Formats: sequence, structure tokens, C-alpha cells
Amino acid sequence: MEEGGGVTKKFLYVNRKAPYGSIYALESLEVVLIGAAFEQDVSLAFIDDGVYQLKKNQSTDGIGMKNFSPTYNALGDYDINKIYVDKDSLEQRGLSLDDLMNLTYEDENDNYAEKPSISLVNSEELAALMEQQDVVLSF
Amino acid sequence: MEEGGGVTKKFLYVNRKAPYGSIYALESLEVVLIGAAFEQDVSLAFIDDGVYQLKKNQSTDGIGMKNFSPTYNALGDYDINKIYVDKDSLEQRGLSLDDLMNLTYEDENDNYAEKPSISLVNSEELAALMEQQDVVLSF
Amino acid sequence: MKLGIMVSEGPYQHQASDSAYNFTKAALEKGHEIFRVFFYHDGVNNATRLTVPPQDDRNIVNRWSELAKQYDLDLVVCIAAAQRRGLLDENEAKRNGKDANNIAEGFRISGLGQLIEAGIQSERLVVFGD
Amino acid sequence: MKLGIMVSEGPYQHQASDSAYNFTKAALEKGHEIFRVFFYHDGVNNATRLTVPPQDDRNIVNRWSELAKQYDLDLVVCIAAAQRRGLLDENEAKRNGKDANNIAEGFRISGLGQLIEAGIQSERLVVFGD
Amino acid sequence: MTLHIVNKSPFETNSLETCLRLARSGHCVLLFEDGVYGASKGTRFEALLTEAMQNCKIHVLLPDFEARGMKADNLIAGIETVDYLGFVDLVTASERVQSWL
Amino acid sequence: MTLHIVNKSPFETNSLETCLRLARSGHCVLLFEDGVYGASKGTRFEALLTEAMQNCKIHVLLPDFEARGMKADNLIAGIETVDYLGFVDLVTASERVQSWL
Repeated sequence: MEEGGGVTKKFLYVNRKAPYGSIYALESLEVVLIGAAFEQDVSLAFIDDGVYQLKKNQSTDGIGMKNFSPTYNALGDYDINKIYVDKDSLEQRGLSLDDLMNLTYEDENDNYAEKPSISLVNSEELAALMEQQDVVLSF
Repeated sequence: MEEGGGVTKKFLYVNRKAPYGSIYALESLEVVLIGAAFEQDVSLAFIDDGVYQLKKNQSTDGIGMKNFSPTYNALGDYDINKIYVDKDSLEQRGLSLDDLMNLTYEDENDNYAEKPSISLVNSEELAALMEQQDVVLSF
Repeated sequence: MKLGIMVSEGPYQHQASDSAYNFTKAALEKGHEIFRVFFYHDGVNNATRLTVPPQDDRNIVNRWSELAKQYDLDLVVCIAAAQRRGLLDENEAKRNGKDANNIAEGFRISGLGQLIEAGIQSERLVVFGD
Repeated sequence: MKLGIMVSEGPYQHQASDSAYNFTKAALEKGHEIFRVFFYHDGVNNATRLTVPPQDDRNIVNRWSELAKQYDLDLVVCIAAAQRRGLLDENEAKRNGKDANNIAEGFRISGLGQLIEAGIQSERLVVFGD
Repeated sequence: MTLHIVNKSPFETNSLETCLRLARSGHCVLLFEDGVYGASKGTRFEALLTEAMQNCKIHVLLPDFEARGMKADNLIAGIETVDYLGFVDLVTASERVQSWL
Repeated sequence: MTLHIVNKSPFETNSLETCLRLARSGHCVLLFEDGVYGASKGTRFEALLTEAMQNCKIHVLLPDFEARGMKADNLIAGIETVDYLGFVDLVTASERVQSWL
């Protein structure tokens, strides 16, 4: 395991772009996966068109691009389970939690019970979350 | 003089991006200048943030980029004098014709009188103009 | 029908190149003629032979090169845009004192006039960008 | 103060690289330390030595190389992003069977872990992109 | 007839709005890439699209719509789907193509 | 205190609006690159900025503002100008920097 010299910081990945139209969503996910080895305190926020990254049933056969959405399911295995979705953004797009992939993790402090990784947050909650961070990486 | 095999088509260059934040404005202008040698029927439209390309008093010393706005003044010498600015876009931005560079051309059919190249157009006029084109190049 | 294509963004970062490729391929399959594909702005980066995309992803550059070979396509890279961004063929490298070039098979570097010509000669011109 | 910089767009197409450069230079002039400049996404294209910008324009790549030399800056290009986009150094070219490389002086290619490390080691991280 | 092609999400940029302001009666609009989000039911842009359909024909590129996790039954009623071959047909059936980047 | 940096024109994308929705009282906002258009007087975003200034301090990067043909007297009252050195000071004075791309 790599590490960062014993320091633990709060990292927030802010995702505001839709998938496929540009590569930011995919390459953001690549940072998150690599970053998992550093054992930092990681949160992901999905805001604006970023919420579309978590839409279920993505199927890219027709456009010849790789469907990377299954990778979000692996985040729980990397101990990345704080995934915050902006409720306003979701509602503006006519979506609800049911339209998103069901991302979960196994809680090792609770007998490995399977728990949801996604939390819907309102503006105030999201703003408060952002204010707790040490490092904000925007994509 | 280069030419296009005797064919004359109506070319519309559509500019919707602000200058400096991205290169589209500058590289669009480069196409227009090269294209002038082909003696086509050329019009330029400035819509949305594209109207900012024509803002006067641009001064780029502080950002270390080349100020290419004086080049718009040369368009008249290339017989490019049909420059259409979307009135709605201008007004939304709190701007008027006075805020734009004073682009002119010499009318060879009127004793080389100096005439304004910019026309303010409303949505209906702009839509009608677009519908007359053979080729629309978007930047 | 004779069609012209302009591609304004580089590979992978934006979908523009993918869309242009899928459109071009579909047009060719339907029997249309592609007069030219013109790569402008960051679009010139589609023409580098130095990409090494992941094994499980599409190879955007090779795909263009292969389509060009199969259909004898004219893939033109704008010289001015290419110089700014570091895309060179052997001649351009020599002319500018550079020790390497990076253009891929099937692409050629030429002037902006080739875009205007595509507008004149094609019955429809379609722009793919960001 | 120790600062980290991330650059997400290539040279010329977007202002991100210009802004990052002007910011980095100002920070250095004020006596701050730049822990690392990390080039990600199309930002990797800032590291090509093959650009030939017009004489009357800035040379974005050289500017970074010179700043790196003057201040002993660590300019890191993400390997995964670079492979997709055709930015290689000599080792990478060899490893991937490519006949040329295009990296400019003062840049080095490394992994995404270098970005995380920049986040950990820097007191502030600033992202420049589109 | 003009074919307008829109590749931007209406939530992110103003391209679709300007396109619809300047499209004339009888024109066609194709939503593709991130532009397809404008075609989905229940968003705050549904009213804008529904109104536009009184004058224009709206199409969506199905491969892009499906890539983004949506199916034909997520479409606003009246929007037609095309694949890339259909995209080509729209282009050849029009007099000019205007791209709203 | 968070420094929010916004490089997009509010006319083109929704970045400034989302930024202002999520910025908290006492935060700083820096408008730069095409984001500087949000700082100019008389646009349809002036009211949004004026309201935001009740809680946040708004700055504009003057070199970017001047590049785009505007001067300090085109600024909405209350917006402060900085140069790149001032940008650096804003960064070091904040606890974190959030970029709204």
C-alpha cells in the first residue's frame, strides 16, 4: 500500500460534468481509484450534470465507447462510501434516487452489513460538507 | 488569388464564444482571413458570448496573450463587411453598439465612402439570414 | 451526396471526434462520398501516431487511419493549428528544426484553404466540436 | 506557503494553462513554494516539445520549461492521460514500441499518485481547467 | 430546411436555448452527445422542448441517449429517435447543417 | 474560509450560479478568465452578484477583465480587483480553493 507519509487529509472530488460527452467523469474516477491506495478521507460529490454519471442502465454499445459506469460499483470495495448527490440537481433533471445505480459498501464495524453509499444532500448540507475539506479536486 | 473553381457560395461564420478564455474566436478569424481569398459571399454572425469578441478597448498586456482584436478592423479591406450582431445577446450583456469596435469598409460602388460593417439584427432577421446560407461554420 | 466534415476537438477529451467518426462511417456505408475531413483547433491532435490508449478502449487515431485506407479518405490537418499544438509531419519537423514528428498514417497537413474548399465542394458541411 | 497546481487543459485551446502559468509565476515571485504542477486530462499536451507557435505569440511550452529551470519546479505529466493523447518520453516510447517521443525539457511522466501526493503535501491545491 | 445539431446539455450551457430561439418553423433539430439530456421527460426543459415541437421536428440520437442510461420510453412524447444512419439521412435531407457548439 | 474560483461566463454555463448557491457566508469568490463577465455592470446577472455580495466577498482578476475590453469603472459596485499577486494572496488567505469548471 502506498501512503502519504502518515498524513490523513479530507479529499473531496467534485463531479459536475455528464459522462461520455467529455472524459472528465472517467478520468476523475481513475484518480479516485488510484487515490484510494493513499488511505485519505475521501468523499465524492455529484452536482449539476455530474449526477448523470451515476444514472443506471448506461449502455454504450451504440457509440463505441467503453461503459465505465460499472466501476462506480467497485468504489465500496476501495472503502470509498461517502458519495453525496446534490438533491436540487437530481430533481431539476426529473430524476430520483431510484434512477441511480445502487452503490453500496460492507460496513466492517457492523458485521459487514451492506449499506448504501449514496446520500442525497440539500444545498445547505453540501455547502457544509465542502467546508470540512482540506483538498477539493474539481472535474 | 486562390479560388474555388468559379463557384460562389454563401458562407456564414457563427461566433458564440468569448475571446481569450478559449482560442475559437482567434482561430475563427484566421479562417475568415484565409477564406477571403476564395471570393465567396461571406457573412459573420456574433451571438451569445460571441458579441464580446467585438468589444472595444481590449488590452491583453496583463495576461501575456496576443490582442487580436485589431484584426477585426482589417476585415473591411478583405471585402468582408457583412457583420451581424445579435441584438438580444448584446442587450442581455448590458452592451450597445457604442461598446463595440467601429468596424467599417470603403464602398467601391459609392465612391469609396466609409460605411459601417456591423448591423444589429433581431432574432427574426438573424434566423432569416441563416436560412440563406449554403455553408455554416460554427466556432 | 458529397459531404464535408470538420472536427474541432482532440481525441478522448471530448466526444466530437467519436461522433464525427461514427457519422463519417455511417455516411460511407450509405454510399455517400466524403469530400474531406478537416481537423481544426485541438482536432489536429487526432492525427498523432503516438497514442497508446488502454487495451479495452477504442483507438481513435487508428480508427481514422483505417477508415482513410478503406475508403481513400482525405484527412487534412490544419497547419496553423497543428504548429501551435505540436503536430508535425516529416517536412514540417525539418522546416522548423524539430527532431521528431508525430503524424499518423493517412493524415496530411495542409492550409486552412482546404477547409474553405471543403465548404465549396461539399454539398453539406457538418461541424463536430465542443 | 507550499502550493500545488493542477492543469487540466492543453496549450492555446483554453486559457487554463495561461492562468496556471501566471498564477504559478506570481506565487514564486512572492516567495511561495510550488510543491508540484500536475498536468492531467488534455493538460498533458502542455508538455510537447514539438509546438511551433506564431512568432508574435507566447510559447506556452517553453515558458513552462524555463520556469521549471529557474525555480527547480516539478512538472509532472500523468502517464495514463499522456498515453491516451500521444505524449511520450523516451522510456515510454520504447516500452510501447513507438518510433518517436515528444516530451519537452523540464517535464517528467509519472502516475496519478503524484497528484494525490500533491494534495497531501501542499497546503493549498488550485485546479485550472475548462 | 436547416438541420440544427445540438451536442450540449441544456443544463450546462445555453446552446439549446439559443438554437431554439433562432430555428425557424419547419426546421429540424437533432440532439446528440450531452445534448440528448434535453430530450428526456420530466426535466425543467420539457416545456421548452414541447413548445418548440409546435414548429420544429426534434430528433435524438438514440445511441447517445442509451449510453447515458436512458431508453426510448424516457423521451418526451413527439421526439423521434435516429441512429447514425438516420443522422446522415437528416443531413442529406436538409439544405444546410448548423452546429450549436 | 473557502475561495471559490469561477472561470466561466455566466451567460454560457451554470458554473457561477451553482457556485453562489453553494458558497457560504464569509466565503470569497474570484471571477477570472471568461468568468469576469459576471462582474460587469448592467448585465442580467448584476442582481445575482449584488445579492451574493451580502454574504460573500467578490473579486475579479483585473488582467482578465481588461483583456476583454473592460475597465475598473465597468465593475458592479463592491467588487474588488486583484492582479495575479492578489490572486495568490486570496489563495493563501483561504483554507481551501474550490474551482468551478
